[in-house]
Amino acid sequence: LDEALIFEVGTRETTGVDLPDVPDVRMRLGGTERNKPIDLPGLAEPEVVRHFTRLSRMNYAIDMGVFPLGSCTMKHNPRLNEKVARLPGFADIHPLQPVGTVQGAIELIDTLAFWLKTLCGMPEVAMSPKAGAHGELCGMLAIRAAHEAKGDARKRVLVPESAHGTNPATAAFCGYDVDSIPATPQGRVDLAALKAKLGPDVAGVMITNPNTCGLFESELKDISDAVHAAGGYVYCDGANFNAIVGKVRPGDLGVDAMHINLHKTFSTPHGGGGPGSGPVVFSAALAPYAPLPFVRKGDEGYELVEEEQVAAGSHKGSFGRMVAFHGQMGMFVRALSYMMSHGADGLRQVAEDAVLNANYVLRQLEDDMTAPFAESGPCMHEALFSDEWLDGTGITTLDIAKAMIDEGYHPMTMYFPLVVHGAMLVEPTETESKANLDAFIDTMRALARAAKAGEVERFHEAPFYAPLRRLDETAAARKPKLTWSEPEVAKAAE
Amino acid sequence: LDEALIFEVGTRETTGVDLPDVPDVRMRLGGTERNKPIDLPGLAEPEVVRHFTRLSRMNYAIDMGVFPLGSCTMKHNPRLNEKVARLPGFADIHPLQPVGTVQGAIELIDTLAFWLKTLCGMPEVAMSPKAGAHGELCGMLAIRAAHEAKGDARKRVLVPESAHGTNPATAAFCGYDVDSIPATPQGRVDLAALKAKLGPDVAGVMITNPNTCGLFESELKDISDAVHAAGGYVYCDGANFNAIVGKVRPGDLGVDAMHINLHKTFSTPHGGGGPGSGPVVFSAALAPYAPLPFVRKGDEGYELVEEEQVAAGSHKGSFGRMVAFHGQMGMFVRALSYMMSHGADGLRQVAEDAVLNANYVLRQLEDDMTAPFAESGPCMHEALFSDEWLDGTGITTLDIAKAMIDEGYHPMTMYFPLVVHGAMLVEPTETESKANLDAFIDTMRALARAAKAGEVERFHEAPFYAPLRRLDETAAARKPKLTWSEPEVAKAAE
Amino acid sequence: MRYLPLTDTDRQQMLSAIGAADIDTLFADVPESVRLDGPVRELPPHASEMAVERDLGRMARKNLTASDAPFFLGCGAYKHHVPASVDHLIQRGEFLTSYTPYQPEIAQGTLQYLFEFQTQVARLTGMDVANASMYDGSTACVEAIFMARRITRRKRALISGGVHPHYVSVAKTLTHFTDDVLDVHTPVLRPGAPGDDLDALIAAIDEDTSCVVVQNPNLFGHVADLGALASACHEKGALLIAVVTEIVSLGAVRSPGEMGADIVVGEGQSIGGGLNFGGPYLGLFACNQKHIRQIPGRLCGETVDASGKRGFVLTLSTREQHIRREKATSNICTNSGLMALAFTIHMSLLGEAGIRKLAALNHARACQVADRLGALPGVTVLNDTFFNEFTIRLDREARPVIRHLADKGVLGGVALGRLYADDGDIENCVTLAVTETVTDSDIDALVAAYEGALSC
Amino acid sequence: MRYLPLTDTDRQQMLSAIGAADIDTLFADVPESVRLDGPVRELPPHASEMAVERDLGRMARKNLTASDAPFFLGCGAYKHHVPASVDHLIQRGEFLTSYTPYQPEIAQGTLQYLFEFQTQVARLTGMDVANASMYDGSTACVEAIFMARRITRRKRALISGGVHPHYVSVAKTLTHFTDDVLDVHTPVLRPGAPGDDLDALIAAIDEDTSCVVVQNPNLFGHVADLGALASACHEKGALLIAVVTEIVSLGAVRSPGEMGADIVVGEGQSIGGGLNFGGPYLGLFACNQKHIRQIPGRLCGETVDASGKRGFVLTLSTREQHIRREKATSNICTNSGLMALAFTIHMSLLGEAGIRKLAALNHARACQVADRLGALPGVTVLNDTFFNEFTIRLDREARPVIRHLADKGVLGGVALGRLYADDGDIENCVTLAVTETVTDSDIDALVAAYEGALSC
Repeated sequence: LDEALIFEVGTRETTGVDLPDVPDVRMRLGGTERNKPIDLPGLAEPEVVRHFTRLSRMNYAIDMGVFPLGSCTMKHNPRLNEKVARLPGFADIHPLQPVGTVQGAIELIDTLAFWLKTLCGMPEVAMSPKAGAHGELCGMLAIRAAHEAKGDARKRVLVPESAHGTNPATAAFCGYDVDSIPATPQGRVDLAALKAKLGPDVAGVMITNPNTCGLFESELKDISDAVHAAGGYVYCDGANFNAIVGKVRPGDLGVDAMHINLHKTFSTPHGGGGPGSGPVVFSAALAPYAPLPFVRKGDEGYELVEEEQVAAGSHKGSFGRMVAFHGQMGMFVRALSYMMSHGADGLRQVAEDAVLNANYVLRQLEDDMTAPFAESGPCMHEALFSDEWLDGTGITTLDIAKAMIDEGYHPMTMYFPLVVHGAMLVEPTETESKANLDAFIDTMRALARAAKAGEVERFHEAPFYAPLRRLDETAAARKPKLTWSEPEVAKAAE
Repeated sequence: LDEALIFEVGTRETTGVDLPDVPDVRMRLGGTERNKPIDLPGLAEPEVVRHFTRLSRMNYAIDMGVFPLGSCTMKHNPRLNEKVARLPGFADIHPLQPVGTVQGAIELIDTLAFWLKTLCGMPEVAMSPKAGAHGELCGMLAIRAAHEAKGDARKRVLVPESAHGTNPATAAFCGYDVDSIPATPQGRVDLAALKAKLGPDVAGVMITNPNTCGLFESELKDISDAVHAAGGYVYCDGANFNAIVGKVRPGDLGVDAMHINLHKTFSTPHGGGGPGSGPVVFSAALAPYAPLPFVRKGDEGYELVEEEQVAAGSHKGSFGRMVAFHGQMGMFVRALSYMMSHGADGLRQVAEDAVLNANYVLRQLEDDMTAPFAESGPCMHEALFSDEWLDGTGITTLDIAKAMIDEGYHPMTMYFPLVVHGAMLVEPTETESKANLDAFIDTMRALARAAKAGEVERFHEAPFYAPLRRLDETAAARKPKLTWSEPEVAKAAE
Repeated sequence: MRYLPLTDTDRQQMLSAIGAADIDTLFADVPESVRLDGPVRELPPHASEMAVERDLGRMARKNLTASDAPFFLGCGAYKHHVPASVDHLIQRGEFLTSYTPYQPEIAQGTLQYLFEFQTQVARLTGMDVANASMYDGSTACVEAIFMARRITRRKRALISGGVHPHYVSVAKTLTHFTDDVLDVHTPVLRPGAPGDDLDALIAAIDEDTSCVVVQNPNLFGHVADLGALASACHEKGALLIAVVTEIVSLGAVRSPGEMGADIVVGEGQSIGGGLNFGGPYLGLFACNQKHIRQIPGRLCGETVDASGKRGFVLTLSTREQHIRREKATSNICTNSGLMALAFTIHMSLLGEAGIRKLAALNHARACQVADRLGALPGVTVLNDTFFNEFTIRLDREARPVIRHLADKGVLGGVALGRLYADDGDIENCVTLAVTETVTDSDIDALVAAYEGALSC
Repeated sequence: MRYLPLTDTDRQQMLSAIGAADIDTLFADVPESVRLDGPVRELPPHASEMAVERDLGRMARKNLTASDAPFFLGCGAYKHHVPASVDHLIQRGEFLTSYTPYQPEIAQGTLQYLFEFQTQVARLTGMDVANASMYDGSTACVEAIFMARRITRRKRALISGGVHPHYVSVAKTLTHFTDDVLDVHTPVLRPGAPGDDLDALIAAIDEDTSCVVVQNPNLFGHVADLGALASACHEKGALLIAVVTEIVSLGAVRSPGEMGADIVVGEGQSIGGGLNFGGPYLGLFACNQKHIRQIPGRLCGETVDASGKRGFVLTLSTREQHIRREKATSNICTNSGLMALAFTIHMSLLGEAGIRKLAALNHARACQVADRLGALPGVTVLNDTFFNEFTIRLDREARPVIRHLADKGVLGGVALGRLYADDGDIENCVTLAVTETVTDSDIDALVAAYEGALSC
């Protein structure tokens, strides 16, 4: 059943909100009063509840089943975290209240910062970045600020070809030239090639570890040493921190800055595409350049270091402010709740179970699908397949993804990383049971066999059992329709 | 997709709850220690969330669309009510706390009592009954206690044949003989027949008003007068109070006791079959016999009249306690929130809109379906149809109901009231929009025409588009399987 | 009004569509003399969400909540930690705003959890089957007495003095006009085993006895083996009805079924439910297979659909009022569906391992508190055996002490004078419950408060 | 661990299935020298729900919440009443636990509300199109500056002194290493029109100006007609970027689009969102149709599926980093999906009638408070015109006064010294916001508190 748009069912007269009467006062809008309708439809509350309830039922979500979207770490979102994030003491305080009235909130930020620094083995953390890509920007700005402080205007940043698109985009945003580092046939950064590119104009490297091929960069420490020796800094994309949390500390690998996606490793809900949260840990070398605001423990409790304090001489090296206010407080509460629930032992178990689940999937499916790096050692928390096994079938990675929908699964990540042809990146996460994995493996095997057996229609036409059939994305981009407008017929009739 | 039972997927070892370690103490279970497993499966939290999320998606509910179940008043359940019912000050207090620590809770009960008494025009209310049928019992016990107090052991209770099944069941429960009153051809109580049955052994009558044919008992005041003159009392089944709240007060019609389904008229959620809540308002004649506990305003705030106070001489006439503690507090908060939100004006509008919606449906459909009481005047908040229009089609009321499922609707009430053949009782409630009603009417018309056109398969086999096809209720009752047990095969294999 | 979708334009259009001049035309059958001419005057007009929240919030803040104080009350209602996912799931609209599953094709969600619930309750209580829940423990208890009468065709029910006095009151009220005869024993606060009257009950069973009703753990917290009582019942053809008000106890204590009970009723609020000032709660009702056609209330059973797939339906409804009317087994027409759902979810989270650890933790905490309080001058612990609840006798009347503690912000138990209005000895007694939610500092605060109250 | 479903048996079975001796075999690529041999020692072990709730609850209780005090703070974050149904709906698992809608066939729920959101934002701001939201207002603002550079191929952005200082800081930080040149005007607290520098901005526009950034209502609450500024911009080929931090104002004030803005950015937290100590918030971004291929961030567009049914997809992703990498319009990869949902729901509830009444109520309440405060000795109201926020000058430094009020339990506005560290005059000023949540007694308490603080 189709769901009408609110613009097709609401009216300007209807409202689903009751408000007290407006007192009669002398208005002071100075001639800026609205004089035309906004043309916004309203609905009574029952209709609003139904509209969005029915819309929700057209979505797939972790709460419904396995969501093996590689690199996105779609794990269980505990409801405890939702509950504590809604405590009025966190949810109902203003970012500019006098600091004395929000000591508990600042304590929470400081506590979360302590957990993040400890797990990473790094001395400083910037809490304010709003998402992973924003964290990357934060890290790269710190690198650029550090070089600038030394009067050393370097121009190049090295980025492996397997990197997330945000890496080169971020480096470019900071005014750097992006230089690509090739991968070895084993799917890791080519250390020799990297060393060859190092030089006095290289500001740093951006390395994802574990990388997007699902492998641990076993030579990262050597890379770091080489980069440091060349006067550069090491930025680590922490999107895959889930695989190693509690097993190894990035600080011990020579990393200078790394963002942490609280919505991945620490399970704050993705919410259909945000909000995220991307704190960045820093080495001692970069710590002085970290952005505002900052938490500091003073004699009379927690203090916030903001523009005012900087003006007064504190934290002078900071490259400035990345965002209004203090970052994603709502996500901080959820992440800390998640971390406290797991504790040091549980977080280590998270990494172990995530890696075990991914290796289990990889080994069970490598005979039916192509695992290009199967010989490169164990994978971390993602299992990467290429589309080589589909050669000659006329079936693509996209078709496989859509056929998975018919089997009741969210598809894995498609066509990423770019270093593998027709990539399929499967990340089960640690919150899947063995029974779920076995069922998933059975399904994937059956699909692989059906594909090889030439059942093309089942794939080309998929999905059959979704709220909608395959959507025409090309038409959408050709003549973009981004907002609703009244159909011409209806307009004419008025 | 089928959803396995928790017993088929859980294990005894798994748990979705973390608990602190158990301190080492000298146990004091006196030899009653459990020595065999309970055999309860456990699941990790992610699996529990998914299991019940997926189960929920197999249900139809008000939040999804029109739910025209006659006599059940399935109206919008505002989320504000859920929110306030969860305020710790209401949800997290114990029924036996010292009265001084729960003054706000008692104030809430007293405030709700005031609203109910005022809307009904009656001087007393018993708050503790747990549901409508429990309220009926409360009312009939008061009637019996009142007669007993007078030393007048009456034996008969008159009940119209259109009554809810709970009415005769309740009367019988209190030891009364049930005597049925016929209906007039217009669908109302036959006043003359009723008067003829009155006599010194008649304890009272149980009248539903508006009645289950959807009609207002216009002669209720005359009935009351006649019953009172014969020394009896008038019990009113208030299930349909929604149609008249704010328009007429039952007290003004001579009613001595009436239960109010808070989950109908005042919108506390039905929750898949409960909890309900059924406070009972009383006339001055019955007030002295109302059950414990009771709220009283004293010099030092609110007091509770319980067994202790009765022993000390207060409220001596009470027929006793119907339930542990004070009734459905959680429902009281929701109902009061609903009533305060509507206010006196909004509650009156509720009745008017509910009646308008039902009449609109009745008049739009009376040509395509059979409305046996269409000539009896306007209906109240329910529109009643019989199956006469299906004569000769080979299609039944049940078939129509199941075909409605395929159209995305919950069926109306079927085969009730019994006074009409193949009854279909439609109650739209006031929270449906005109657009929803128009769509519903169009659907029902189309179904009616399809039925008359002989499209029998569409009806006999319906539903086609539901989580399950038609279920075999006879088989279920023949060899009842009420609990899960391990399949014999699996057991044997162990 | 935010909940009413009709606009004035809609209303006008609809009235003219049905040929009514105005809305009062539709109320023509309500005699004009009693028809109200406007909103009820004594009540306020409609209010915004903000205003309603503010008003109700003000009332809520006047109460001392169980989480804001060291908290030790029990006697039929218990404070346990309920996982956040439980409340999240029961609020899903598809559960919350659905009706009794009379149309099983679009109610499998409700029906399947009821089937799971029935199985969980049956296993916990050690019985074959359970119903889909009832209003609460007290009403389930009286329904069991009626059921025993129907089965045995005898009228005399023996009720232990250890049964919750509210449950006894309810039974008295509801049997007042029926043929049932209640023989209620007076509670005896025997040192070591308060409320234990098993021997007296055994002695009192006769050929006219339909059932013996005994609570375990009883109101005073005492826990006992019901085996001998069950045998005595069965010897005389009577049924044993066991009442369990603290269902968590079944994680540590042998089930009534294993001890020989014929019907087990209970209050399930401890699992999945909050305190809620006494309601809504969750009546549990379990018995053996042979009596299923005498069970009151709703039952869910397994069946198949037209295509052969497993499914669930309400079943055996020929027992019920909407079919049998005055001949029904009960007038009951509602269960506690949503509380049953909360129970099922919480119990699925706990599982065998969880409920057993939870029970062990409750017992251990209770032992710790009993030891600490028992060491105070002026306090005697009456119980030798208990689960998570025990009774103490003070050297003075208990109610003022409990009120004094409350003034100090400590909710220190239920003074039994609140429940037993007219007994001398019992007025000095307090029953305390100790659950997993109690912290060490709560215990320290409790002990200090009693010490302070008793030293003056 | 309650969130981890693998049992030890599962783990053993899986390890042997993949031929690994133990779990550390799978971590063989992590050099042994850095591999941790056990849980990180400085952190505590796992904790129960109860314990976590207790710990976090303790921190939460240390804060003075906006609902526990008469509350008058604004400056980019506003306390409005959010209907209970909003928070209920956004918590549905299908919304909360879903991902970016890359697979549109199973994400129509998310996509359709984004399409509705884009339409609502476009209409409110008076623009043709809007994107699917950004991190917050401050980051949306700097993205608009970049977009203006891309469109005009000019580098100089003029920034009004009335723009929120945090927004200015963010723009400074993010343009520090790009080619952009920011010309930031210093705020002037002109009596009657604090922060109004429209004339100065008009005078400063030149052939190298990419855009003028102006906030309306501005940080000090002053509201103005931007028409003349827009014309001046367009005459010189520059774009007008309008910033709206209090989106409710658009229910009463003409939209930036009607005034001639080319890009409108804003903070949408007021609709559907709580205060949340500053995040997550909701960045709004709207512009005219002709610039859509330069928009940063995610866009949802209408299309059809293979059977011809209407559907929605993410579109124009060739602008984005996952396709264009270093040539993307922005590195942004996340929106504020859930906050956008809350906005869409709340706005659907309000509708035209609701948002206009809400805005009128805010304005009227603010006028009342301005009149009351203005009557106090030692207080001067600077604004002649405003929406729901205005600035007062005290006869002394404002920060100690605000702290003093907080000690008395009144959150009496934002002392501008908190935002402008180094300005003399501004240190005596306070900006206050007044919304529909303020009661008469809140106003009385505010006035009394100021009176008290200023009389000593």
